[in-house]
Amino acid sequence: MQTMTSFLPASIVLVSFIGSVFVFFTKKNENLREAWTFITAAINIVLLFKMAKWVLAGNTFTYHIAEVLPGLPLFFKVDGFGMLFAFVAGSLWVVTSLYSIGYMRPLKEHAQTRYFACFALAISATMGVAFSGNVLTMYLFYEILSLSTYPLVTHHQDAEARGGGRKYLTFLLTTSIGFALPAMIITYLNTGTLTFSNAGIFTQAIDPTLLIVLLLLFIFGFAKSGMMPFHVWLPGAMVVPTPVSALLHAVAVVKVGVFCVLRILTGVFGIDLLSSTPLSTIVCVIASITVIVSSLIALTQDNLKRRLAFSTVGQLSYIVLGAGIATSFGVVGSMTHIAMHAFGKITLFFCAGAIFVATGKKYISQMVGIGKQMPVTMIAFLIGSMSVIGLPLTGGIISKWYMVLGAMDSGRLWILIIYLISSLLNAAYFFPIVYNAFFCKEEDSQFPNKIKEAPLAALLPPVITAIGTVILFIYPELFLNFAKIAVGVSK
Amino acid sequence: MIEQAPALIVVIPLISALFITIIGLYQPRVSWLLTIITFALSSIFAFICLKQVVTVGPISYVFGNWPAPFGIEYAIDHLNALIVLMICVVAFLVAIYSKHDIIKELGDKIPHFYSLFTLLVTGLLGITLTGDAFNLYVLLEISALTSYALLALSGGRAYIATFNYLIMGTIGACFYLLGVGYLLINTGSLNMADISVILSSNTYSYTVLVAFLFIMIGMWTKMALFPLHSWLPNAYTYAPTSTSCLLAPLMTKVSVYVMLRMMTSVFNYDYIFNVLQWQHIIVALAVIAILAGSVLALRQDNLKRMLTYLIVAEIGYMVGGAWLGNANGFTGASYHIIADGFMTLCLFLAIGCIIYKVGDASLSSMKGIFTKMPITMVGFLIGAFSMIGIPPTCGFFSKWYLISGAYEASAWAFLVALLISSLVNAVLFFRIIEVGYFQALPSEEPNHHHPKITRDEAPLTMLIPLLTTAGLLIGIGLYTADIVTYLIHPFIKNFL
Amino acid sequence: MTLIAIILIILGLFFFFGTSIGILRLPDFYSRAHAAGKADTLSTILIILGCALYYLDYSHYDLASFNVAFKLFVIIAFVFIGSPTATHAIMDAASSAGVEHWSKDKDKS
Amino acid sequence: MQFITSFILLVPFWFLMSGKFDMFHVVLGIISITIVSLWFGNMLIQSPKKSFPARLGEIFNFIPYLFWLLIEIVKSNIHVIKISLSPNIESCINPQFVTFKTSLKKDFSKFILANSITLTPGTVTVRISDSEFLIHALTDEVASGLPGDMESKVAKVFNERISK
Amino acid sequence: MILGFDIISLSLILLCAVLALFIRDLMGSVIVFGAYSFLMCVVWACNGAIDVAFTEATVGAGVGTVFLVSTIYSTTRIDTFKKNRLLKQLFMFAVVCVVGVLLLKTVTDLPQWGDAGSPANTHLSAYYIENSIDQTHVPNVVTSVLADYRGFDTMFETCVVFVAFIGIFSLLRIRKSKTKNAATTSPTTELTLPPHQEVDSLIIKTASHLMVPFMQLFALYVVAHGHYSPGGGFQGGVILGASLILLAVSYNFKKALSILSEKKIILLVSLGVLIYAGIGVICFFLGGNFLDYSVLHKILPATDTIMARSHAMLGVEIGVALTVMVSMYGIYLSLSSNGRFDKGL
Amino acid sequence: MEFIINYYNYIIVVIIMMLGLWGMLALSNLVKKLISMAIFQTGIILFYISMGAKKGASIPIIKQAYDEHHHPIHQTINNMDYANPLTQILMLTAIVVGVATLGLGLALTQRVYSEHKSLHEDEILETLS
Amino acid sequence: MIPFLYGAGLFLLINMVLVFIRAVQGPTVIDRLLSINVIGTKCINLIVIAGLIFSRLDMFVDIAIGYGLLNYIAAVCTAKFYQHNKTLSPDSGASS
Repeated sequence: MQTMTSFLPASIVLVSFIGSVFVFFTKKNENLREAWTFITAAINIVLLFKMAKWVLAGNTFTYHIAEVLPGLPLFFKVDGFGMLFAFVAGSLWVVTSLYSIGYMRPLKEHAQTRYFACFALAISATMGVAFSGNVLTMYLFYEILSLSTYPLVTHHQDAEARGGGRKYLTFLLTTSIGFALPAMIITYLNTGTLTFSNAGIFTQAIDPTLLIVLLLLFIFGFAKSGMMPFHVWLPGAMVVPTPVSALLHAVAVVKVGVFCVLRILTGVFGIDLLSSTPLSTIVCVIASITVIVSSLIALTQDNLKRRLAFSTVGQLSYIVLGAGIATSFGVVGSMTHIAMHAFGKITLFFCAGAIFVATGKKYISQMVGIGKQMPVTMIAFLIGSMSVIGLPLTGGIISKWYMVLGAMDSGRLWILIIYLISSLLNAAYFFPIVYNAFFCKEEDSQFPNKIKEAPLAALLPPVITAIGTVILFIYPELFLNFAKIAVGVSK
Repeated sequence: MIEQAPALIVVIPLISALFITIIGLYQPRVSWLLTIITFALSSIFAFICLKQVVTVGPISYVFGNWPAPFGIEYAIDHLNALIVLMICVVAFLVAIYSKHDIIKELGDKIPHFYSLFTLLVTGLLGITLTGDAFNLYVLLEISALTSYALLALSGGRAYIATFNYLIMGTIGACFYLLGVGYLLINTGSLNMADISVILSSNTYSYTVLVAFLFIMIGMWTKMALFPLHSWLPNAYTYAPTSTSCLLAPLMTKVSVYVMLRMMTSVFNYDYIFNVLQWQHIIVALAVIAILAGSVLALRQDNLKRMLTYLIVAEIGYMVGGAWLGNANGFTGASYHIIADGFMTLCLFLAIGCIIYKVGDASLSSMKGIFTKMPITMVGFLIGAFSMIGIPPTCGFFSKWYLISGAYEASAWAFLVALLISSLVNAVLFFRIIEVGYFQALPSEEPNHHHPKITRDEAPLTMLIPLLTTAGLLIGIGLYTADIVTYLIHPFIKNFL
Repeated sequence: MTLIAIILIILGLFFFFGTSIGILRLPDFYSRAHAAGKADTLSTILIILGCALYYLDYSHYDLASFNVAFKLFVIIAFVFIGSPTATHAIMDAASSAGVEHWSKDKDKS
Repeated sequence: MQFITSFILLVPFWFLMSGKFDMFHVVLGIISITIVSLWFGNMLIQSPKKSFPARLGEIFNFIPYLFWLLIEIVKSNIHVIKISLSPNIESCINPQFVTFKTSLKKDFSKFILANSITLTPGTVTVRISDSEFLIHALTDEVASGLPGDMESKVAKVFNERISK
Repeated sequence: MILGFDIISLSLILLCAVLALFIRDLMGSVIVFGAYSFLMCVVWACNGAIDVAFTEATVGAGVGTVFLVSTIYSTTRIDTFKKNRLLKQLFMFAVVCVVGVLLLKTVTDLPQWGDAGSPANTHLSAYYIENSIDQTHVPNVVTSVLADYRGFDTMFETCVVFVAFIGIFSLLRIRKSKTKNAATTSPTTELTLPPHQEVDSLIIKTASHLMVPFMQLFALYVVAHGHYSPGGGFQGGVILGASLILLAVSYNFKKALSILSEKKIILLVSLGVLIYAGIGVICFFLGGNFLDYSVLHKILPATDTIMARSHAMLGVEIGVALTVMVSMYGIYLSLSSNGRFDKGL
Repeated sequence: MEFIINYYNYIIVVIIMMLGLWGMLALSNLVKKLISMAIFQTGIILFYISMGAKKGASIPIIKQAYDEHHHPIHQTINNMDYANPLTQILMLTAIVVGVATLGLGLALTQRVYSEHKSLHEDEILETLS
Repeated sequence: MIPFLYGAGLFLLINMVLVFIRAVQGPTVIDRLLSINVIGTKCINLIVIAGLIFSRLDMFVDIAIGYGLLNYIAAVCTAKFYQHNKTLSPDSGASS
């Protein structure tokens, strides 16, 4: 175990940022523009791999950016958890970029340059969040992410997009400024530090009521995690182009929210503090409610993307719930679930987008029999939904397994029941789609019995991610090890 | 010349103002250049002073070589060295910026404008540097008179607005003068440090209280703290853009500084917070100011006017922070003077650019502004982010300290007000951004073929200051720790 | 010498008293202006003259006191020129502005 | 010429005011007087062509006139006070406007005449338009007695010829 | 201080103030306000503050009244009365009463009127009185403190006058000939002045002929003898300016501008402050602090450091006088002609 | 009674100042506002001058003897003999500032009048709305 | 002598109050102007007397001169106003 100062984490953040600038200034030439996207993504991946090796060996990277407040610098610290998240974001960025090209070009979307530039910027911010070494840095990149995704959310620039964008920013900024900021400051004033540490930073005795308040402020403050009642922005932001929904809901935004909450729970409060106080229960209760309610809502949605969105809300709460259990296994599970869910959910979104590109259909009721027209897409959809539900052969089972283990460790049976119910609900809202797609009656089918998939650039990504999902079942160590290192559980 | 730097900071603009007037008779266009050179020089000397203060400690410069209480003294400590630098830099940037704007708005009054401009800054610099209570009054009046003239130059509704400002400003200055009179009658001295020594050795009588009260009310009037704010929005809205760019960041902030200065170097912590115990009332006032400013800003359609109400809210920040009575609050207030100065400057410069190109600053005229003036809007956005308090812009860090102070002092209302105001700012600015971003399109076209809005940026002399300011906002934010540890904390240490 | 000074001053005061009474009692503006223009000038001259005498006496006629006396004469001279001029100006203003003047006939009717 | 005359006129004024005869103040005085004479010499001395002795003569003529005027002033004051202290004011006055033409030519002599009229009993000059004096008289007798011998006295002082 | 004088004149002053505020005709209030200032001047003379009295007599009462009259001439005399204002007035009255009671409560805490031992009269002022002669050779303590001990203040005070002039000038000045953007200036800025006739008053003109040169010389005397008697740059400057105003009033603008043209006015007004600041800057170059006159003995002939202070003060006063004279004149011209510089009061 | 005599100046100061303040805030005519402003300022000046007055003291111009080179002869000076110069200097400045403000205010008034054809505040506000 | 001067000054002041009554009464503005002008002239006397009481007449006399001059100028200016503005009542004044 050693800590080394390295420019690497900063360089990853910078590369994406510079990439975004390049994209912005090469608006004339579309191919060159997208080449930049890929080049930066590739560089990022390479750098990430380089770091991953060291991190897996148990080292941490730090990089001190600037001391913005006395004793409170902006700095990067890369540990297993951050690495895990960066990996997810970095690898999925490539896929999403590919998909974006396949999605945007056929639809002749306007302002593509802005889109790609903001996309790169969002990734840059995501990486920043992943590598941040203290709450302040995390908050900084969190805000940058909120702002840089705003143009993405409102990409269509019509009335609907405006409403969605309004909701998006209102919720994210309100919560982050109104809750997270004071919580952060109060924490700092009480502890004198904001640097994450696995033992938590509340070392001296703190008024328990204050702790509860802080916990609530933090959980709701990072509203990207979609905890009810601050989840409203998420379905609202469904008006965006599908690649953006993919980015929002699978890769960057919501995952950042959850990542932040997890970081706060593990790095600021610490598992020990959580488990030894009622805090753990509070987190669990909030998360459980969200899980159940959002799954129930998802059942009632007809718009495919909205259903996926509510599913996301539920899954995010899963992750928080896992951390809320406050046992090592639970935390490992929830960390891993970030990755697993990312792959699963992005597949689903890609599929939804592919369906839209190929047929222009948005509603589930219109998709009866679609499996006959787009078999590949729908198989990918099936795999994705299996992963989200947590069935074997997909990565989702692994993380859920750990979470269940964690719940058993903590001895709270009701959490197990929650997991069970929610999985059932997940299955209830996903399987009918798949079933109807393939096994509907002939006369109900709304599609000709002719294979007509989306263009290759839109088709390939879901396939890739679906395969990734399966691979993650076979080699879960890819992400599991990072999580274990982060929590300190032996491999 | 280095040891004369404190005097030079003020004397250079003063003399150059005179030269501008004279040369302006023959070569009106040269005055712009002269102004820029002046403030470049002033900035250099201000920087020298700052460096010296940091390395050696507070500087005392006596005019006419008379020892301190008898002659007039410039007492440069950590905070005012910083603020002086800020003033110089802001003046420098606005001077560059004003070139085209003035030619467009004022025509043949260019040399007068620059002369008044330079003198205004002279006054502000003097106010900040001086260690003499009465000298401060004179300089206050210089800056006030110049600002009246500058504000009214654009004509139209500016006249009556400025007239109201004149009345309120005079009341403020007179109250200050009255307060100084009460101090004089108690101590027989005018030098701030001397007054402080004499005051602390006596028991505090009722007259000292009145002196303090009047000085404070005077300053609150000048800085437009909430119930006394009525003059500000109109005065700044109808003024020539360059004037509001100069005044909005500086005037009120300098008044806030005077308040801090009076609290720290004339009175002392014990008196203000333990004997008087007004802090709750005044923090409550600040809360009202913040909320009222924010709410009123929400109701405005004109951007300039909206910003003026935001200034009212920001004043609440600083007053509240200063009166929290703890190190963090005071740091927040002091730091916010700098931060808010640049923030307001940035926004006003951006809006100035827009007015220059579009013609007015109503919300409806902002349609498609992002396509039309992208660079301007980048500056505007950074300013707006700072106002909202998004890291790493400096607005975030001042808010950080203020919230810390509010928490430590258990001033919950103030804390909540700060947060609400941030959110209101967010709403305000995103309303603008939304308009600028969305309404470009004729929307209903199916293929999203938008008519090309041609790019039409403001001239370079306007853009460069804007972007510099925007850069400074981030730069200051990143160097907050240095500013706080090397400049603000040493200043506060003596007070608390 | 002091006695003369006192007499002069008392005379001046008396004339001034007359002026004030005149200003108060006279019926119209123009006649008041008579009182103001004339008595005012003389009373000022007398009082200042008295003061000058007293001062000369008081400071034993040294060089500096003649200086002062001269200045007092300057005042007298200015008043001498200025007061009638001012009265004239005011009268002229009044007649330009159309101030009605009182006359016996009008009062009776 | 105007400069020299006014310089000579102003020198005693300065030194009698100043009363300081050291080098420094004398130099200051000379400078001041020079400035004023240069700037306003043409104002103080309206008729530049007049010879110096003529000026002196005017001044000498003016002094007896001044004494006469002083006596008139005292008279006029007594007159005014009598009126204002009399118990029944309205019976003893009869204000009226009177006009008369003067044949004085020079502005300065008109000015002296006007001011003298103002200072003498019962009369005040209201306006001079060209050569016509508008005068407000307080009582009937002074109104009828205008312009009296004053005009000729003034003319004598300034060596003017009057047509009467 | 002379108690009886004070009490009566202060009461009279109070009456004047009330009257000035409640007369409906603005001219009336201006005239009464003039009396207010003159009486104030008497009070100050009686309190031993003769320099203040002098300044008030010249600046406050004299020139101030002229300015007010010029403004009313260019605007209107009507002060209309509206009932809906009453509530505001009452409210303000309440506010003012609160402040007033607050201040009245302090009165008993203050040292008695005329108490020589109060802190205000002992600490700084004692130093000035006791050392002025030794340190500057100037018997008029007011002058020495004004121009030397607190000379920096005075420089800015001059600057205030400069600012006022430049401000007023730039606000009001309308150039008819070369306004390129004539279209942009709305026609409403063109004010309809009352019908203007040349009033040619011979008496006033002749009287001004007689008086102006002597006034000027007197003013210069006041400037030059500021060290020994009350007066100095400000008072002298104002009298100089007032004499020019008198000329402008008794003649017309053509005459007025032939004495000092617009360009010269601007030039001189800056020059005055420049003299002041320049003396300060020379001190820099001779190695002293700003406005440290004592170093000037290196360049002034036949003076030691103390006399250098005394002489430099005179230089400073001249600068002040120049600025004040020209700006008072310029302000009058601007105000009375409403910025047109063609005809006025 | 003694109280009133001892503090007469201060009482008048307060009354004058408050009159001026009231006028500035409550009167509607712009010129009157400015006159009130001047009254307010003179109130403050009176305050300063009152605090600088000394019973039995002369004016602050020192009676000085000079030698033949016009250099002053050293003499000890008693503070009690001369009125306070400091307050007077301050007030000189205040007067000048006052008249400068007055002038500027008047210029503004003229401009307001030419813009709105009125000097009555309420009327002007009516034309604006 | 000083008490006499004191008395003289008081007498002057009381007379000024009398004159001031005219200023209060009006009826026209010009009446006010006249009485204020008289008050102004009397102030010169008062200052001279005050100078004698302080026994520093050499210092006060300058003020008196300046005072006289400025009083004159103010009066002339005001008078000029009415010469131009040929009406007395404000209502029909400059509004034409």
